[in-house]
Amino acid sequence: MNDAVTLKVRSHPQYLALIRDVTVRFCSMHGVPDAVTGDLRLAVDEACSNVIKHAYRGDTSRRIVVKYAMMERVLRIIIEDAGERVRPERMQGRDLDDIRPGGLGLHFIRRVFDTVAYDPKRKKGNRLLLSKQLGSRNED
Amino acid sequence: MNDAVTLKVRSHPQYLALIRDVTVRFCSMHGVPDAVTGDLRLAVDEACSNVIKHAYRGDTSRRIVVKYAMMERVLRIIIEDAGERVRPERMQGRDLDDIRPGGLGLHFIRRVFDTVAYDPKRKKGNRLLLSKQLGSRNED
Amino acid sequence: MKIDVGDYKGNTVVSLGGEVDMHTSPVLREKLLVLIREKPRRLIVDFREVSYIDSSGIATFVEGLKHMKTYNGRLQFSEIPQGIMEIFSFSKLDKVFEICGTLDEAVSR
Amino acid sequence: MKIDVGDYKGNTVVSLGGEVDMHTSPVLREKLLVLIREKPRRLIVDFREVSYIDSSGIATFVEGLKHMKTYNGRLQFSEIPQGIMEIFSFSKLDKVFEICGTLDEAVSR
Ligand SMILES: Nc1ncnc2c1ncn2[C@@H]1O[C@H](COP(=O)(O)OP(=O)(O)O)[C@@H](O)[C@H]1O
Ligand SMILES: Nc1ncnc2c1ncn2[C@@H]1O[C@H](COP(=O)(O)OP(=O)(O)O)[C@@H](O)[C@H]1O
Repeated sequence: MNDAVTLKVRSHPQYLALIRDVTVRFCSMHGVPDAVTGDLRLAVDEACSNVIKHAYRGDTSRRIVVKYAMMERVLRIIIEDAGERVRPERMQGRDLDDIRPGGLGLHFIRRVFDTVAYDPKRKKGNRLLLSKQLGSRNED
Repeated sequence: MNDAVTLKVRSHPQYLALIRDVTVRFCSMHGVPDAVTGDLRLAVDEACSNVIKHAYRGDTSRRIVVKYAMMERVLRIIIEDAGERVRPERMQGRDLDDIRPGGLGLHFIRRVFDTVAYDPKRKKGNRLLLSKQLGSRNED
Repeated sequence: MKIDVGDYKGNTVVSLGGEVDMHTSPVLREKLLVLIREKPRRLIVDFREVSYIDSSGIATFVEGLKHMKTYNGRLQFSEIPQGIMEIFSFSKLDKVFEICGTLDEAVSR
Repeated sequence: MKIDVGDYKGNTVVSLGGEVDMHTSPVLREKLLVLIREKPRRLIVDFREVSYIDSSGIATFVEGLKHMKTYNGRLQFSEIPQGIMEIFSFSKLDKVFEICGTLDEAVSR
């Protein structure tokens, strides 16, 4: 990815706040409206939380890599881990009418991103590809 | 570096704000007092500005890598570039009594960090090694 | 994250602040479960100073509510900032939790 | 960064806000030089909303001051937040710029 920001952190929940800060600043640098930025901040946080919980099964000593790029008003965010391969058939949030703890993260991710897909070319671990088409820049 | 955060950005001044955000969050995660965090934010910003201005001579298309680690209350920040080698004899701020634009960055860097040194083992580009001993954690 | 437990007109109020995420929500969970163990008739959580909440924070409240429902206790939320209210609405949880504008609205219900 | 140019009791006031760094200071520089070209007797920069300034921002003001000194103009700073004041003191620039507590203090000097 050209013109990208890359952030590497440990798979510990304390780094989620740092990832959120980078997400927010990257968006504001590129004139993303605040409401959308808020949704993106949540979605990226949820995707990284899922890496810690599911791909790494709570192991906080591993690595998460988050990459950001903006090209022609398409925001691309890539989240890489070296954990257990995702089984796509398990990737499903709960029915929103079935009230119980958990199962909301994927809903938050899919709500804001246009595409949410795992890179099939990735051999080890997972590479989650997220993208969103934005409107024209609201500043400058 | 163990337990590190690594941030890679383009050598464009617009990314300085993002680097500052990461610096501030990393410090607050580790209970660094606000006043010290403010000084560190400025020092890291100045060091990265110098990479853009001097090592890359204003070329905004190159890479800056900033790494953060905290071990036994020693904060280590490493700033890597692939630009022109620093000539140590040139690395000097202006006399503070000689009022003119520029020449303050190194003063801000040396004011807060205990050690400011270039890694002599680096073959290409520069690796600036910054460290600061902190007092015991002021939270938890 | 900040959690202060206080009293408002004879009701327990949890004043929550800052960022509630996977890192901080375990602390919230523990506090809530300790409070709920006393089986309060009503527990009010004031969201005025909450700047961020993710699904782990929401899950914590869903869990708390389930416990309270076993003895017909009420979990009320007051002063929810707009951005957070949208998350609750989207998750269809605005129908599940008792959402109140203000602390006074909560206690008068 | 935010730059508003206004008038206070007949004096030009630049209300600065946000973050002044290597990315934003060129915009500040241009605004300042345009204002200084008019040779104002007094230019007040209000720092109330400035959250951050680095050496490129400071260099911009040193340059502006040099221009103003050629015609004996005065560059005054008001409402400098504490953290920023410390940077000016450390840089020995608190003696070079005219530092005023408030806008009123600036205009009455
Ligand atoms: N990164 C991931 N790796 C593996 N499985 C995942 C990942 N993200 C989500 N899943 C699966 O999708 C399910 C739903 O995810 P989500 O909606 O975030 O809810 P929760 O994480 O609370 O269960 C998870 O329970 C898990 O089985
Ligand atoms: N990263 C760097 N690479 C090469 N030279 C540098 C670097 N940082 C600083 N220098 C040298 O040190 C001098 C003083 O730096 P500084 O105090 O930051 O002031 P300024 O950058 O405004 O000149 C610079 O002018 C430059 O010659």
